[in-house]
Amino acid sequence: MTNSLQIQVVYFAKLRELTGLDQEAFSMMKGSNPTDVLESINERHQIDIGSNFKIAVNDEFSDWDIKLHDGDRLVFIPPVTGG
Amino acid sequence: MTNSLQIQVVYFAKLRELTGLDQEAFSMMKGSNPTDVLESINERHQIDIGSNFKIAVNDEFSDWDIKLHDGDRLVFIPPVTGG
Amino acid sequence: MKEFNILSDVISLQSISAMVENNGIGAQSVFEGIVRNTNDGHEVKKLEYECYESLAIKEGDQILDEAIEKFDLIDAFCVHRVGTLEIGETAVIVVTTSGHRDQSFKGCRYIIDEVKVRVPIWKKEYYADGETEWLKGAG
Amino acid sequence: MKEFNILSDVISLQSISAMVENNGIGAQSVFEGIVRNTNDGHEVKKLEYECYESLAIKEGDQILDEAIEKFDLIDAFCVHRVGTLEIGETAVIVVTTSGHRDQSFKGCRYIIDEVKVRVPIWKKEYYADGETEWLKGAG
Repeated sequence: MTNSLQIQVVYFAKLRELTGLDQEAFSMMKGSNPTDVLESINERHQIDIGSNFKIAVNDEFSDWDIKLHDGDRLVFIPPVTGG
Repeated sequence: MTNSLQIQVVYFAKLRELTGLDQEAFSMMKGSNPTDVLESINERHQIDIGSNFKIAVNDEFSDWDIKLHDGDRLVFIPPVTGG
Repeated sequence: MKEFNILSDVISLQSISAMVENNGIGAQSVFEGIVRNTNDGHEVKKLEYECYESLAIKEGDQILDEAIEKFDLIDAFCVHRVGTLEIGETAVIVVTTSGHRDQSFKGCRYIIDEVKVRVPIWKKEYYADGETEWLKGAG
Repeated sequence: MKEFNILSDVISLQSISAMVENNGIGAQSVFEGIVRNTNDGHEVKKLEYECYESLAIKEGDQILDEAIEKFDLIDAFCVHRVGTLEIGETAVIVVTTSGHRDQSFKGCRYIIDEVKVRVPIWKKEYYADGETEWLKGAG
């Protein structure tokens, strides 16, 4: 039994350019939620992801305060500008 | 100098079927207007052209009370149903 | 540019005059009116459209001018078919282009709405039971 | 039927799945979003669209379902292009069919409005002065 979760974060568009990465792994404490991951990203890359982002967990829109599970795949979604 | 006007009336759609004609000539008194021609049509063909028709004189929408001129070409326009 | 046309052959988007190339176009709206198999509860077999052509083209062009002016359109086209149409065939096509989508949508809707009440074209329906009727319209 | 698609090649009306033949169709509305040469006063040279595809298709299909339900549509299709687009190229196409025109117009407008704020697709503009920018969106 470990006390940590392995979370995969995938980056698109401006976030991909800001981090210089397509994706990366974060090791989070059990009980962490997407907000916690966001703080880890901001800290690691010294950036400030805006609060108007949406969050997807395993390709479904999600809330910011759900408990994450080991192996979850997160995408932080900047305001969309398609069409 | 004659006291009459030769007016050509062209029929479309339901009016063409009601009169059985594509067009016909009416000899009208000087000073006649489209309303007078309408009455002549109703009388000659024993029909009753509705009051919701529009009138075109020489391929322009017109008022019902304008004075007609010799050789004018009239079209009584049933409510349109294109599209 | 603008152009209103009456055609007696099958119509499609290719019946619309070539668009003038314009790099400011950001939106294009198209509407097609199609012959359907029912109207007001009657089973329709086919339609016949008749047109007072010279006035129809004048009035149609006037409607396109109004739409261009009101909605700042770049191009506006409309073609209406006449003669006998079968179920599934296209009776009328409207195309509008503009900088932004709100304009092309509103211009396209304006044109078809006005064409349907102002342009002298009349529709006769042929029903499954053998009856026929010139539709009464909104007037 | 309905289908939302993401394509990286040039798109046109032929990119839309063949319509199911339906004799009840009386109206078809089409919207095309096209790359224009200016945005917000900047001269644009080209665009790049990037997409989170698996979620985009789910969300796009969800929007089509909503439009069909709200506006009693017969068919609803949307295709969005990704990758590099030049001025004058089509970025997105929406097609709706219905019994009457009010439905196809409103359904078509609903779909493009929702796609533009809900489907995870992002646009980067390349300007004449060499600068580039990921647009900020409405969020």
